Amino acid sequence: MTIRVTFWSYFADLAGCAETSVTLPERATVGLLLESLYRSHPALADLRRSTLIAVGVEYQDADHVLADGDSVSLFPPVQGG
Amino acid sequence: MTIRVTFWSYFADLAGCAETSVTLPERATVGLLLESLYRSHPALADLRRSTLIAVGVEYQDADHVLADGDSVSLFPPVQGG
Amino acid sequence: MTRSLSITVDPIAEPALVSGRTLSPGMGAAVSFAGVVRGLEGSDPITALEYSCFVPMAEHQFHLLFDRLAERGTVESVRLVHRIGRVAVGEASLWVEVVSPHRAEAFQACQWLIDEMKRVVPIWKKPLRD
Amino acid sequence: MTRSLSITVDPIAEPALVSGRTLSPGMGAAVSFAGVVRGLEGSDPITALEYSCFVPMAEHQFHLLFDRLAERGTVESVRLVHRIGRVAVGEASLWVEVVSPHRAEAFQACQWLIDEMKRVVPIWKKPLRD
Repeated sequence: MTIRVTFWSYFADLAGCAETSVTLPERATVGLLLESLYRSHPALADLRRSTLIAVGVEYQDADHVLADGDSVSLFPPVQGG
Repeated sequence: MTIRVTFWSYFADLAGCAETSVTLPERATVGLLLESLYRSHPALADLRRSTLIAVGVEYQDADHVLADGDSVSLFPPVQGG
Repeated sequence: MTRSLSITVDPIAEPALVSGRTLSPGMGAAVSFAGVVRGLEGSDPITALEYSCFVPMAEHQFHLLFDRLAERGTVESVRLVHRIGRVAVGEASLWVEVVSPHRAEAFQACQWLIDEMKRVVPIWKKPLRD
Repeated sequence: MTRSLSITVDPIAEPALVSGRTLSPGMGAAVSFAGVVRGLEGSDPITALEYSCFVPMAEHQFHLLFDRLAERGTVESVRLVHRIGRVAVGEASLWVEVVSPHRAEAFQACQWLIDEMKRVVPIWKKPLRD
Protein backbone atom coordinates (compact mmCIF):
# COMPACT_ATOMS: atom_id res chain seq x y z
CA MET A 1 0.00 0.00 0.00
CA THR A 2 1.06 3.61 -0.52
CA ILE A 3 1.29 6.15 2.27
CA ARG A 4 1.67 9.82 1.54
CA VAL A 5 3.96 11.61 4.02
CA THR A 6 4.12 15.38 4.63
CA PHE A 7 6.93 17.10 6.51
CA TRP A 8 6.06 20.37 8.29
CA SER A 9 8.15 23.33 9.43
CA TYR A 10 11.91 22.69 9.44
CA PHE A 11 11.34 18.96 9.00
CA ALA A 12 10.80 19.76 5.30
CA ASP A 13 14.28 21.31 5.17
CA LEU A 14 15.80 18.33 6.95
CA ALA A 15 13.99 15.86 4.70
CA GLY A 16 14.89 17.85 1.59
CA CYS A 17 11.24 17.79 0.50
CA ALA A 18 7.81 18.72 1.85
CA GLU A 19 6.15 15.49 0.71
CA THR A 20 7.03 11.94 -0.21
CA SER A 21 5.32 8.60 -0.69
CA VAL A 22 6.28 5.31 0.91
CA THR A 23 5.20 1.82 -0.16
CA LEU A 24 4.59 -0.51 2.76
CA PRO A 25 3.07 -3.95 3.31
CA GLU A 26 -0.65 -4.05 4.24
CA ARG A 27 -1.39 -3.31 7.91
CA ALA A 28 2.01 -1.75 8.43
CA THR A 29 2.27 0.41 11.55
CA VAL A 30 3.43 3.98 11.94
CA GLY A 31 6.58 2.49 13.50
CA LEU A 32 7.39 0.60 10.29
CA LEU A 33 6.78 3.76 8.24
CA LEU A 34 9.19 5.65 10.49
CA GLU A 35 11.90 2.98 10.10
CA SER A 36 11.59 3.34 6.34
CA LEU A 37 11.63 7.15 6.50
CA TYR A 38 14.64 7.26 8.83
CA ARG A 39 16.61 5.12 6.36
CA SER A 40 15.75 7.39 3.42
CA HIS A 41 15.95 10.66 5.41
CA PRO A 42 18.56 10.08 8.13
CA ALA A 43 18.58 13.75 9.25
CA LEU A 44 15.08 13.18 10.67
CA ALA A 45 16.19 10.20 12.74
CA ASP A 46 18.19 12.44 15.09
CA LEU A 47 14.98 14.25 16.07
CA ARG A 48 12.85 11.15 16.55
CA ARG A 49 12.35 11.78 20.27
CA SER A 50 10.74 15.16 19.65
CA THR A 51 8.86 14.19 16.47
CA LEU A 52 5.08 14.47 16.44
CA ILE A 53 3.12 12.18 14.14
CA ALA A 54 -0.39 12.60 12.79
CA VAL A 55 -2.46 10.35 10.57
CA GLY A 56 -4.93 12.61 8.84
CA VAL A 57 -5.71 15.22 11.50
CA GLU A 58 -5.25 13.00 14.57
CA TYR A 59 -2.12 12.38 16.59
CA GLN A 60 -1.00 8.74 16.53
CA ASP A 61 1.87 6.77 17.97
CA ALA A 62 4.12 4.05 16.57
CA ASP A 63 1.62 1.24 17.23
CA HIS A 64 -1.06 2.74 15.01
CA VAL A 65 -1.94 0.53 12.03
CA LEU A 66 -2.01 2.34 8.69
CA ALA A 67 -4.44 1.88 5.81
CA ASP A 68 -3.88 2.36 2.10
CA GLY A 69 -4.24 6.01 1.15
CA ASP A 70 -3.49 7.35 4.62
CA SER A 71 -1.80 10.74 4.85
CA VAL A 72 0.84 10.90 7.54
CA SER A 73 2.39 14.12 8.86
CA LEU A 74 5.70 14.45 10.69
CA PHE A 75 6.55 17.64 12.47
CA PRO A 76 8.58 19.19 15.27
CA PRO A 77 7.04 20.48 18.51
CA VAL A 78 4.37 23.04 17.75
CA GLN A 79 4.90 26.75 18.49
CA GLY A 80 1.63 28.57 18.03
CA GLY A 81 0.73 31.81 19.77
CA MET B 1 -10.51 68.07 69.01
CA THR B 2 -13.11 67.49 66.32
CA ILE B 3 -13.11 64.49 64.04
CA ARG B 4 -15.32 64.35 60.97
CA VAL B 5 -16.74 60.87 60.30
CA THR B 6 -18.19 59.66 57.01
CA PHE B 7 -20.26 56.48 56.64
CA TRP B 8 -20.17 54.76 53.26
CA SER B 9 -22.54 52.37 51.52
CA TYR B 10 -25.20 50.85 53.79
CA PHE B 11 -23.36 52.10 56.86
CA ALA B 12 -24.96 55.47 56.09
CA ASP B 13 -28.41 53.84 56.30
CA LEU B 14 -27.51 52.10 59.55
CA ALA B 15 -26.08 55.29 61.04
CA GLY B 16 -29.04 57.34 59.84
CA CYS B 17 -26.67 59.87 58.29
CA ALA B 18 -23.78 60.02 55.87
CA GLU B 19 -21.59 62.24 58.02
CA THR B 20 -21.21 63.28 61.63
CA SER B 21 -18.66 64.99 63.86
CA VAL B 22 -17.27 63.69 67.12
CA THR B 23 -15.44 65.69 69.76
CA LEU B 24 -12.65 63.73 71.40
CA PRO B 25 -9.73 64.46 73.73
CA GLU B 26 -6.38 65.25 72.10
CA ARG B 27 -4.43 62.18 70.91
CA ALA B 28 -7.52 60.00 71.05
CA THR B 29 -7.22 56.76 69.08
CA VAL B 30 -9.47 55.33 66.41
CA GLY B 31 -10.59 52.85 69.07
CA LEU B 32 -11.85 55.66 71.28
CA LEU B 33 -13.68 57.21 68.34
CA LEU B 34 -15.35 53.87 67.63
CA GLU B 35 -16.49 53.52 71.26
CA SER B 36 -18.12 56.92 70.96
CA LEU B 37 -19.71 56.13 67.61
CA TYR B 38 -21.04 52.76 68.75
CA ARG B 39 -22.78 54.45 71.68
CA SER B 40 -24.43 57.06 69.43
CA HIS B 41 -25.08 54.67 66.50
CA PRO B 42 -25.63 51.23 68.05
CA ALA B 43 -26.69 49.62 64.74
CA LEU B 44 -23.07 49.94 63.59
CA ALA B 45 -21.73 48.12 66.64
CA ASP B 46 -23.17 44.81 65.44
CA LEU B 47 -20.99 45.02 62.32
CA ARG B 48 -17.78 46.02 64.08
CA ARG B 49 -15.98 42.84 63.09
CA SER B 50 -16.43 43.51 59.38
CA THR B 51 -15.99 47.29 59.56
CA LEU B 52 -13.17 48.90 57.60
CA ILE B 53 -11.71 52.16 58.88
CA ALA B 54 -9.76 54.79 57.00
CA VAL B 55 -8.21 58.02 58.18
CA GLY B 56 -8.00 60.25 55.15
CA VAL B 57 -7.30 57.79 52.31
CA GLU B 58 -5.30 55.24 54.33
CA TYR B 59 -6.58 52.20 56.20
CA GLN B 60 -5.93 52.36 59.92
CA ASP B 61 -6.68 50.18 62.90
CA ALA B 62 -7.93 50.92 66.42
CA ASP B 63 -4.48 51.86 67.75
CA HIS B 64 -4.03 54.73 65.34
CA VAL B 65 -3.75 58.12 67.04
CA LEU B 66 -6.01 60.81 65.59
CA ALA B 67 -5.22 64.48 65.04
CA ASP B 68 -7.53 67.47 65.08
CA GLY B 69 -9.23 67.86 61.70
CA ASP B 70 -8.83 64.23 60.66
CA SER B 71 -11.49 62.74 58.42
CA VAL B 72 -12.39 59.20 59.34
CA SER B 73 -14.38 56.84 57.12
CA LEU B 74 -16.26 53.75 58.22
CA PHE B 75 -17.49 51.28 55.67
CA PRO B 76 -18.45 47.68 55.07
CA PRO B 77 -16.31 45.25 53.03
CA VAL B 78 -15.66 46.65 49.59
CA GLN B 79 -17.31 45.15 46.50
CA GLY B 80 -15.76 46.67 43.43
CA GLY B 81 -15.66 44.95 40.05
CA MET C 1 5.45 51.06 34.31
CA THR C 2 2.83 53.27 32.70
CA ARG C 3 -0.53 53.41 34.46
CA SER C 4 -3.91 54.72 33.53
CA LEU C 5 -6.81 54.89 35.96
CA SER C 6 -10.32 56.11 35.36
CA ILE C 7 -13.22 56.05 37.81
CA THR C 8 -16.11 57.30 35.77
CA VAL C 9 -19.87 57.36 35.37
CA ASP C 10 -19.53 56.98 31.60
CA PRO C 11 -19.97 53.65 29.82
CA ILE C 12 -16.70 51.79 29.31
CA ALA C 13 -15.69 52.06 25.65
CA GLU C 14 -13.75 48.82 25.33
CA PRO C 15 -13.06 48.95 21.58
CA ALA C 16 -11.61 52.45 21.92
CA LEU C 17 -9.50 51.33 24.88
CA VAL C 18 -8.17 48.40 22.87
CA SER C 19 -7.42 50.72 19.94
CA GLY C 20 -5.48 52.97 22.26
CA ARG C 21 -3.08 50.28 23.43
CA THR C 22 0.60 51.00 22.88
CA LEU C 23 3.28 48.35 23.18
CA SER C 24 7.04 48.62 23.20
CA PRO C 25 8.92 46.05 21.07
CA GLY C 26 9.73 43.83 24.07
CA MET C 27 6.09 43.22 24.95
CA GLY C 28 4.42 39.96 24.00
CA ALA C 29 1.24 39.70 26.04
CA ALA C 30 -1.81 41.87 26.71
CA VAL C 31 -4.41 40.37 29.05
CA SER C 32 -7.66 42.20 29.53
CA PHE C 33 -10.66 41.58 31.70
CA ALA C 34 -14.16 42.98 31.39
CA GLY C 35 -16.42 42.54 34.38
CA VAL C 36 -20.05 42.71 33.32
CA VAL C 37 -23.17 43.14 35.47
CA ARG C 38 -25.06 39.86 35.64
CA GLY C 39 -28.84 39.61 35.54
CA LEU C 40 -28.94 37.72 38.81
CA GLU C 41 -27.63 38.82 42.19
CA GLY C 42 -27.62 35.56 44.11
CA SER C 43 -30.85 34.02 42.79
CA ASP C 44 -32.81 37.29 42.41
CA PRO C 45 -33.19 38.99 39.03
CA ILE C 46 -31.88 42.55 38.93
CA THR C 47 -31.88 45.26 36.29
CA ALA C 48 -28.71 47.13 37.27
CA LEU C 49 -26.13 47.67 39.95
CA GLU C 50 -25.61 51.06 41.55
CA TYR C 51 -21.91 51.52 42.34
CA SER C 52 -20.83 54.03 44.95
CA CYS C 53 -17.24 55.02 45.55
CA PHE C 54 -15.11 57.01 48.00
CA VAL C 55 -13.23 58.43 45.04
CA PRO C 56 -10.09 60.02 46.54
CA MET C 57 -9.39 56.93 48.63
CA ALA C 58 -10.20 54.59 45.73
CA GLU C 59 -7.71 56.44 43.53
CA HIS C 60 -5.07 56.31 46.27
CA GLN C 61 -5.62 52.62 46.92
CA PHE C 62 -5.53 51.79 43.20
CA HIS C 63 -2.22 53.61 42.93
CA LEU C 64 -0.81 51.70 45.91
CA LEU C 65 -1.71 48.49 44.04
CA PHE C 66 -0.13 49.85 40.84
CA ASP C 67 3.00 50.64 42.88
CA ARG C 68 3.18 47.02 43.95
CA LEU C 69 2.77 45.86 40.34
CA ALA C 70 5.51 48.26 39.28
CA GLU C 71 7.87 46.77 41.88
CA ARG C 72 7.65 43.42 40.12
CA GLY C 73 9.45 44.90 37.14
CA THR C 74 7.60 42.61 34.73
CA VAL C 75 4.58 44.77 33.89
CA GLU C 76 5.00 47.47 31.23
CA SER C 77 1.54 48.95 31.42
CA VAL C 78 -1.63 48.72 33.45
CA ARG C 79 -4.89 50.39 32.52
CA LEU C 80 -8.00 50.21 34.66
CA VAL C 81 -11.45 51.72 34.27
CA HIS C 82 -14.09 51.32 36.96
CA ARG C 83 -17.53 52.60 36.15
CA ILE C 84 -19.62 53.94 39.04
CA GLY C 85 -23.22 55.04 39.31
CA ARG C 86 -25.90 52.95 37.65
CA VAL C 87 -24.59 50.12 35.46
CA ALA C 88 -27.26 48.08 33.65
CA VAL C 89 -27.21 44.30 33.30
CA GLY C 90 -24.96 43.35 30.40
CA GLU C 91 -22.80 46.48 30.70
CA ALA C 92 -19.22 46.46 31.92
CA SER C 93 -18.48 47.88 35.36
CA LEU C 94 -14.75 47.11 35.23
CA TRP C 95 -12.10 46.88 32.56
CA VAL C 96 -8.49 46.00 33.30
CA GLU C 97 -5.58 45.49 30.95
CA VAL C 98 -2.06 44.37 31.81
CA VAL C 99 0.78 44.33 29.29
CA SER C 100 3.89 42.25 29.97
CA PRO C 101 6.67 40.58 28.02
CA HIS C 102 5.19 37.12 28.69
CA ARG C 103 1.69 35.84 29.14
CA ALA C 104 2.04 34.10 32.52
CA GLU C 105 3.05 37.40 34.15
CA ALA C 106 0.24 39.29 32.46
CA PHE C 107 -2.42 36.78 33.50
CA GLN C 108 -1.12 36.63 37.05
CA ALA C 109 -0.83 40.41 37.44
CA CYS C 110 -4.31 41.02 36.01
CA GLN C 111 -5.90 38.54 38.39
CA TRP C 112 -3.89 39.80 41.34
CA LEU C 113 -4.97 43.37 40.67
CA ILE C 114 -8.66 42.42 40.56
CA ASP C 115 -8.39 40.27 43.70
CA GLU C 116 -6.65 43.06 45.61
CA MET C 117 -9.08 45.68 44.31
CA LYS C 118 -11.94 43.63 45.76
CA ARG C 119 -10.16 43.66 49.10
CA VAL C 120 -9.05 47.28 49.49
CA VAL C 121 -10.58 49.72 47.00
CA PRO C 122 -13.63 51.47 48.54
CA ILE C 123 -16.32 50.78 45.97
CA TRP C 124 -19.68 49.25 46.83
CA LYS C 125 -22.62 48.03 44.83
CA LYS C 126 -26.35 47.91 45.43
CA PRO C 127 -28.71 45.78 43.31
CA LEU C 128 -31.51 47.69 41.56
CA ARG C 129 -34.76 46.00 40.55
CA ASP C 130 -36.70 48.88 38.98
CA MET D 1 -20.99 26.91 24.30
CA THR D 2 -20.58 29.10 21.25
CA ARG D 3 -17.24 28.96 19.49
CA SER D 4 -15.57 30.99 16.84
CA LEU D 5 -12.28 30.05 15.21
CA SER D 6 -10.33 31.88 12.57
CA ILE D 7 -6.92 30.96 11.18
CA THR D 8 -6.13 33.82 8.87
CA VAL D 9 -3.39 35.76 7.11
CA ASP D 10 -5.23 39.02 7.82
CA PRO D 11 -4.27 41.34 10.68
CA ILE D 12 -6.26 40.69 13.84
CA ALA D 13 -8.83 43.47 14.27
CA GLU D 14 -9.10 43.47 18.05
CA PRO D 15 -11.39 46.48 18.46
CA ALA D 16 -13.88 44.99 15.99
CA LEU D 17 -13.70 41.64 17.78
CA VAL D 18 -14.41 43.34 21.10
CA SER D 19 -17.32 45.25 19.54
CA GLY D 20 -18.73 41.96 18.30
CA ARG D 21 -18.92 40.34 21.70
CA THR D 22 -22.34 39.13 22.78
CA LEU D 23 -23.17 38.16 26.35
CA SER D 24 -26.20 36.49 27.80
CA PRO D 25 -27.55 38.00 31.07
CA GLY D 26 -25.87 35.35 33.23
CA MET D 27 -22.37 36.23 32.08
CA GLY D 28 -20.12 38.32 34.27
CA ALA D 29 -16.58 37.91 32.94
CA ALA D 30 -14.82 38.27 29.61
CA VAL D 31 -11.09 37.56 29.61
CA SER D 32 -9.11 38.21 26.49
CA PHE D 33 -5.52 37.68 25.54
CA ALA D 34 -3.51 39.21 22.73
CA GLY D 35 -0.19 37.59 21.92
CA VAL D 36 2.08 40.05 20.17
CA VAL D 37 5.31 39.39 18.25
CA ARG D 38 8.27 40.60 20.29
CA GLY D 39 11.27 42.34 18.78
CA LEU D 40 13.67 39.79 20.24
CA GLU D 41 13.70 36.05 19.66
CA GLY D 42 15.95 34.87 22.46
CA SER D 43 18.54 37.68 22.41
CA ASP D 44 18.50 38.30 18.64
CA PRO D 45 16.53 41.20 17.16
CA ILE D 46 13.94 40.14 14.59
CA THR D 47 11.58 42.05 12.32
CA ALA D 48 8.76 39.53 12.06
CA LEU D 49 7.71 35.93 12.61
CA GLU D 50 6.58 33.74 9.75
CA TYR D 51 3.85 31.37 10.98
CA SER D 52 3.13 28.18 9.09
CA CYS D 53 0.17 25.95 9.81
CA PHE D 54 -1.22 22.53 8.88
CA VAL D 55 -4.65 24.14 8.64
CA PRO D 56 -7.11 21.19 8.58
CA MET D 57 -5.38 19.54 11.52
CA ALA D 58 -5.06 22.84 13.39
CA GLU D 59 -8.79 23.45 13.01
CA HIS D 60 -9.55 19.91 14.17
CA GLN D 61 -7.24 20.17 17.19
CA PHE D 62 -8.65 23.57 18.16
CA HIS D 63 -12.14 22.10 18.06
CA LEU D 64 -11.07 19.16 20.24
CA LEU D 65 -9.85 21.73 22.79
CA PHE D 66 -13.11 23.68 22.47
CA ASP D 67 -14.98 20.39 23.09
CA ARG D 68 -13.09 19.97 26.33
CA LEU D 69 -13.90 23.53 27.37
CA ALA D 70 -17.57 22.92 26.56
CA GLU D 71 -17.57 19.84 28.79
CA ARG D 72 -16.78 22.03 31.78
CA GLY D 73 -20.18 23.67 31.43
CA THR D 74 -18.85 26.99 32.77
CA VAL D 75 -17.80 28.68 29.53
CA GLU D 76 -20.47 30.43 27.46
CA SER D 77 -18.32 31.49 24.57
CA VAL D 78 -14.83 31.08 23.21
CA ARG D 79 -13.42 33.02 20.29
CA LEU D 80 -9.93 32.49 18.92
CA VAL D 81 -8.07 34.08 16.03
CA HIS D 82 -4.61 32.88 15.03
CA ARG D 83 -2.84 34.83 12.38
CA ILE D 84 -0.48 32.94 10.06
CA GLY D 85 2.02 34.04 7.42
CA ARG D 86 4.22 37.02 8.16
CA VAL D 87 3.42 38.87 11.39
CA ALA D 88 5.56 41.95 12.09
CA VAL D 89 6.98 42.87 15.49
CA GLY D 90 4.30 44.64 17.53
CA GLU D 91 1.42 42.94 15.71
CA ALA D 92 -0.81 40.32 17.30
CA SER D 93 -0.45 36.72 16.19
CA LEU D 94 -3.08 35.38 18.57
CA TRP D 95 -6.27 36.66 20.14
CA VAL D 96 -8.37 34.59 22.52
CA GLU D 97 -11.50 35.53 24.43
CA VAL D 98 -13.37 33.44 26.97
CA VAL D 99 -16.72 34.47 28.45
CA SER D 100 -17.95 32.86 31.66
CA PRO D 101 -20.28 33.68 34.52
CA HIS D 102 -17.35 34.28 36.89
CA ARG D 103 -13.86 35.59 36.41
CA ALA D 104 -11.84 32.73 37.92
CA GLU D 105 -13.32 30.31 35.37
CA ALA D 106 -12.71 32.70 32.49
CA PHE D 107 -9.08 33.33 33.44
CA GLN D 108 -8.41 29.64 33.98
CA ALA D 109 -10.08 28.56 30.73
CA CYS D 110 -8.29 31.20 28.67
CA GLN D 111 -4.88 30.19 30.03
CA TRP D 112 -5.66 26.49 29.66
CA LEU D 113 -6.64 26.97 26.03
CA ILE D 114 -3.41 28.80 25.21
CA ASP D 115 -1.27 26.24 27.05
CA GLU D 116 -2.95 23.34 25.27
CA MET D 117 -2.76 25.10 21.91
CA LYS D 118 1.00 25.36 22.35
CA ARG D 119 1.11 21.62 22.94
CA VAL D 120 -1.11 20.22 20.21
CA VAL D 121 -2.10 22.68 17.48
CA PRO D 122 0.22 22.33 14.45
CA ILE D 123 1.46 25.88 13.98
CA TRP D 124 5.14 26.79 13.75
CA LYS D 125 7.05 30.04 13.61
CA LYS D 126 10.26 31.12 11.98
CA PRO D 127 12.08 34.36 12.90
CA LEU D 128 12.64 36.80 10.03
CA ARG D 129 15.43 39.37 10.10
CA ASP D 130 15.00 41.09 6.74
